[in-house]
Amino acid sequence: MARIGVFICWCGENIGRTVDCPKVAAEAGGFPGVVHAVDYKYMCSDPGQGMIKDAIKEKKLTGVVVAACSPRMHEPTFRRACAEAGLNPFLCEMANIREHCSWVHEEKGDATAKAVQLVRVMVEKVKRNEALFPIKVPVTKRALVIGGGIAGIQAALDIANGGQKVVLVEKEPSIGGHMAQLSETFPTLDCSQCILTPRMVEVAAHPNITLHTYAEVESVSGFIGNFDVKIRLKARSVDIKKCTGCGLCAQKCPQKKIPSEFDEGLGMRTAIYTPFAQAVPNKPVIDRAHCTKFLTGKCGVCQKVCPVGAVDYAQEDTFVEEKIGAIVVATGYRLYDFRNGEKDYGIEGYGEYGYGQYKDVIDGLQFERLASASGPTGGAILRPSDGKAPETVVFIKCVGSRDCAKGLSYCSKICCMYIAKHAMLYKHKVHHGTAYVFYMDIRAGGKNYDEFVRRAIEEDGAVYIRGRVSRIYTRGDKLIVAGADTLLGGAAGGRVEIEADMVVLATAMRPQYGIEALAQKLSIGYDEYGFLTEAHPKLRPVETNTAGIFLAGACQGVKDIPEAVGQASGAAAKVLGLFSSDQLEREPIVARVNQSQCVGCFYCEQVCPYHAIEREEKRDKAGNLIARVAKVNAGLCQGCGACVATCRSNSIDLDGFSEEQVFSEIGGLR
Amino acid sequence: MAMLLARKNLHALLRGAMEKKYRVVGPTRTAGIVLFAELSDPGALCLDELNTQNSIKEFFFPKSETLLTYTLGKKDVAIADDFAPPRTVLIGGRACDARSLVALDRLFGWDYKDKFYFKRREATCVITLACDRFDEACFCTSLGFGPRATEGSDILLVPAEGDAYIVEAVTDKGRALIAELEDVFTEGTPGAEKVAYPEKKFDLAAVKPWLERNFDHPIWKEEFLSCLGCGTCTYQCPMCHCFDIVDEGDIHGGARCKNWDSCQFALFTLHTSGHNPRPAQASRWRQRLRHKFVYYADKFGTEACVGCGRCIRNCPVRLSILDKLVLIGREAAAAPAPPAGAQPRGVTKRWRATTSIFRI
Amino acid sequence: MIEQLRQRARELLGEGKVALVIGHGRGSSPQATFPVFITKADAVDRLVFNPFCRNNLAVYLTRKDIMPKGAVGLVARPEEVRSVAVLVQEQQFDADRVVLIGVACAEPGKEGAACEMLKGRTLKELEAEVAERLKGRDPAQDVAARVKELEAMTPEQRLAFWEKEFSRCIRCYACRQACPMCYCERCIVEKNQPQWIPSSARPLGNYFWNVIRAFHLAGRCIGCGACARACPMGIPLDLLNAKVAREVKESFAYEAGFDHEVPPPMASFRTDDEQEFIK
Amino acid sequence: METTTAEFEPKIIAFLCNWCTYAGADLAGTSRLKYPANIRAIRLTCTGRIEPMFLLKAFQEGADAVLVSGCHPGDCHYTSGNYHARRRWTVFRKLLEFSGIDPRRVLFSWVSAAEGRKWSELVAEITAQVRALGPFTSFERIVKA
Repeated sequence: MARIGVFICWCGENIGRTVDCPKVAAEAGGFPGVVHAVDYKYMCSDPGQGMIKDAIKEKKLTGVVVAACSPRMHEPTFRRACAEAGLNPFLCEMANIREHCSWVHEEKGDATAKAVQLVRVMVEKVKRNEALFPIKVPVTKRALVIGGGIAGIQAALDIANGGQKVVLVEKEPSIGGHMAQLSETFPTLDCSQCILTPRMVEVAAHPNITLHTYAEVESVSGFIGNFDVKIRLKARSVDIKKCTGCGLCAQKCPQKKIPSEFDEGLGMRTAIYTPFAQAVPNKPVIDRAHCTKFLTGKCGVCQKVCPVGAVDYAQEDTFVEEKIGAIVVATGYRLYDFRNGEKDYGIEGYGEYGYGQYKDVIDGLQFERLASASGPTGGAILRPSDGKAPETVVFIKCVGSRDCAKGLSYCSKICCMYIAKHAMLYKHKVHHGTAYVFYMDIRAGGKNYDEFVRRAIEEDGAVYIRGRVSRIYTRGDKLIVAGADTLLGGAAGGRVEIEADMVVLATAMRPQYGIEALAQKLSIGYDEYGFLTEAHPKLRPVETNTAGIFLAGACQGVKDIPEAVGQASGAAAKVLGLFSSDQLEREPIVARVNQSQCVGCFYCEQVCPYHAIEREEKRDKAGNLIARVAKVNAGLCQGCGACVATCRSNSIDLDGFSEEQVFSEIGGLR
Repeated sequence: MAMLLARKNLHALLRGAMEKKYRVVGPTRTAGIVLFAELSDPGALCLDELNTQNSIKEFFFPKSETLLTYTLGKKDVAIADDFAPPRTVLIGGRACDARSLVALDRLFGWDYKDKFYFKRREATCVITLACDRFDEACFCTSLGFGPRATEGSDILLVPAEGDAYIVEAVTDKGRALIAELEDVFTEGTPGAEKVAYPEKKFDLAAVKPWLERNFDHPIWKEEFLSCLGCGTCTYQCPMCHCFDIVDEGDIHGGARCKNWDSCQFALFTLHTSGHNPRPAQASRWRQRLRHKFVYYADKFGTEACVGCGRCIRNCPVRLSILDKLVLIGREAAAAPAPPAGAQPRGVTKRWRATTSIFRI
Repeated sequence: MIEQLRQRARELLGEGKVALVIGHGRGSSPQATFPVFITKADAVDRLVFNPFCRNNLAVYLTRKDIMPKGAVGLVARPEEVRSVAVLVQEQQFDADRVVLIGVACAEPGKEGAACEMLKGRTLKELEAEVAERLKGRDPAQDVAARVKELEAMTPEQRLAFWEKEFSRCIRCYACRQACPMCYCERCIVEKNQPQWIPSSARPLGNYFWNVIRAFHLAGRCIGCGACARACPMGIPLDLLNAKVAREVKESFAYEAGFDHEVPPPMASFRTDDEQEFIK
Repeated sequence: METTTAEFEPKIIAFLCNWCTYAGADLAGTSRLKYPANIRAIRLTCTGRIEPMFLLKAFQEGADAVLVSGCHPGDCHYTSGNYHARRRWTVFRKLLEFSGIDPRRVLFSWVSAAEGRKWSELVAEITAQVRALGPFTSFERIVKA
């Protein structure tokens, strides 16, 4: 039989003024199963908690109801007190007679009657509570970082420097990401590679980091602390253990006319190549799609010249499997493909800007390569068509961004800053040239950002035109940029036409190709644009809704370098926090399946936001499959109960908010 | 000379009963079907259908009978179990319906005397109508009685030429009711009885021995596959009497109810362990037949079937107990019972040739 | 047509592609057909098909006591095709477990109406074919009309209507047993910890049972009407189901049983689902 | 049909999600916003946990109206529980209406943890509305039969 203790708190005057607490205690004393009911000024005070502890021991209570403030306020307090007296903390419930009663009602009779009912509800609930025990989950102290751009590098280094193991997976032959492509960075104009490459080297040398480049995550299963990750190591055709990185193979490779991805097509590379001089690891791969040996079977020069015999045409993709405790996703961004449009997303391109048609219409990353000392022009701003220094350059912002009609509705955020930087760099290198910038707004919120833009305009003389460009066409070897200057009125209607030598489009930032597939492998959410979804936009911007998976950098939303680095360090801190003990302890509010009655429709699986429903096969003695039934992975379950309400046969229940409990609570309201 | 009730006086009879504060129950049309129900006025009586959808058993053994109600106090439980059924005239049942009452009397009274059943029985006067027609589901004659049998009735009305019923007072209760409502009856020379007898369709005597000998028989694996496992047959049956006693309530109190239950439900024999000794629908059908024609007969000397045909007319998949009894009759004729002491001969050739993929 | 049907059943059984064919068998009259279970190629002549074949045979596909280990052939009207689509969608068996023998009748229930074989073989083909056949046709117009009549009443009048209808319910569960979608091992009404739905055949329990059953069919009921036909007490259960199906269609643009590969509407959502009723 | 009885005080049973509406009601309390005492809340994890049977059971226990309230779309603590709930209630309230339960007795709202004022105003509004509807005697008839 239940032996319930009820403790009515006055909360000083807060409850006592409107609720007749002695009367509530007297009524509660008459409820079936209640063996002890008292009221007291401050239940949460030491003496108040002492009363509860004493009663638990003296009256051998099997459950406790504290009628006081909101359980969101003091439930932990009273549960702890119960635990200290030897009662399982989950056998304690609170009736909220302050926030939900005394503070919101004025008439004492009504408030007291309501308080009595609220106590009755919790008495009936607690009679059906069961002792629950925190769920312990072991933690594998090894993190996986997906993506070796600046965010991934930062996260990996922070975790590794925190003393934990890291596996870093990068799909390209080298880590470094887009930051390695940049010339200088705003607002300080320090050289991007100069600040990045030491960190890349640190990654490669770090004893706690295992680096897999030219590799992709094949599959992920498991849950927080216990992921099983399979990684595909794509066939490099080069044995990186043997390879010394001497570069002879690339020098001798006869296939030299392949547009370089690193140089955004402005420079050329060979079929066996390292993406750039400072690549980490500095070991080449063979681009099988362009290699003569792979295309025709003839050639084999690189194998012949390799002094250590590292070239291996027969190499195949291999797989490694890693036990992982936490995952940081840092897959970064790409630029909006405005030439082809993004048909998969139902977005048209900007054919009117002539990209692909006119060699001298380039995008922001191409400009970076032109301005970079390691770039195809050695840092000279020369136009791609004829290699001449452009006298007039037009920069167009918001190409694809902030364009609901044929682009993306969001602001790509970094363009205002990098276009200012581009204009500045251009002026520094082509002193007599003119830089025009078409803009919608200037968004330069950031430390020293607005000052930077002002410098571009005021010191370096960039001409900012507020308006949009409607069309670009050629006249002779010039590009005619036709647009509107909305600040100009008059008969011309603000129409402007600029004769330019080169046009730079600040195209929108997009998440990397394949992000949706990766998100599905990881069971994390993504928005309509493919950006990965954080657990809470304000308070949990680094976590995902899948416990143990964190986000860093532009995969979560548009970001500049300092923001990406900051989030990466945040993710690393989350991982280190998770790894700070050998076991995870979770509140035991989880769902449970009655497998003997489950019919395996798996609606529960479909409504579970955490992929906590697993399938289990039931077999008879002869090994024949009898049924497939659902099973809750308590490590993943967050206890929302969506599965319970979806189950037609009531074959799932939620600990702490069970069917029996709710049934009786409603009954308590008669 | 005999006592007669002119057909046009039927309503007067009912009105008389109502005036004497009887609850009057009879066939009435509701939402397109004809049911036994309390009649609000004599005009609601509907004798269009050969047989009603429900049987009369629910006026003696209701689908849910409250045995007691209880209220939970702090330390004690308050119980109320007063029971006083209304005085009732039940008109319009058939000879098969009435016969079911005799069999139910034995069931509910052989050991513990079921207070609720017998109080309702005592309070009810049963006026039965002999049948002037039958349909293909009727088989009372196969069970050894007929459409003008008097068993279980207090008064039997036999339709006769001349738009009148011949009134047979069967019991004292019936005679008392006739005395109470004497105005509506007349004395006269009866016309010829208009009673229709269905033909006999199987040999009842062969059924029980065959069932006793053939607990395992391919029939069970082949003939009952379509059964959906609903309770229609058993709930419409005037004889099926299985019930479940449930406490229905919540934290304040509740009621202990005696509710109909059905051997055709998968949960009927489910053990707490999870084991179910009747795991397949076919095994539940076998139980239904054996209960009706073996166990009940052994215990009470009569079959728990009155041939009313309701289970046949209402089965959603047209599984007919009559067809199966005819089949068993044929089987029994093809493989007669062995003389005492001999080894059973087993199943007939036709069945032996069948290897079934079904398990029961 | 019946010869084609039998020929396909004969082939399936003869070639060992299925261990069992479930179809309609001849009763005492053309109107009185009933489900038959055929395991031998030489017994296919027991199969018939006519406009009176109204039992939804898909109900047997989840009956563990009669399903053989191998594949099963099913004489499938549009109702069965759609039922199978829902059952496959709900993981009750793999699509290749059931070999559908598609049939259809121009006007089910009408004497002499023409019947024909469906062309599709796979579930996907048959789903498309059935969708095409049913396009623009409401096979249950009378039901829809009665739903409208009820909708025109006040809530009080409707409550009185259903109170009267449900008062006849004897809790025989013929509705549930005849329904292919009611495949739960243990129905909610048979759960007693807690007993949400009183099991006694009384007004409250009857109301809860019938309303919750209709809700449990949301986005799943294909409108075959088996429940209403099975009900021995003539309760118009099809009205409840038709109402729910219409709401699902109007709110989520979904009709059950035309595509087994999409998620069921009650286990999925759109962020822009309607919510004008939420304050 | 609609009667306003001076003595009639409706009983409204509310099912609230822990993270938004329950917290919003807490905020109404901390802000000392007054509202009628007719509402009785049962705290659950999420609107996604709330089953149709809870509503029916509430009517069985004499509720004159029921309220389900949780997080605004997109704000669910568990990401999507309220989206599933919204579909459930879209269908169930129509079914209840069709089965004879006045939709004015079956209420839904989104109230966030910050909307203490919305909560207090909502309770005042629905209490007045249900008071005007009068006691749910027609359902009581079924419960008692």
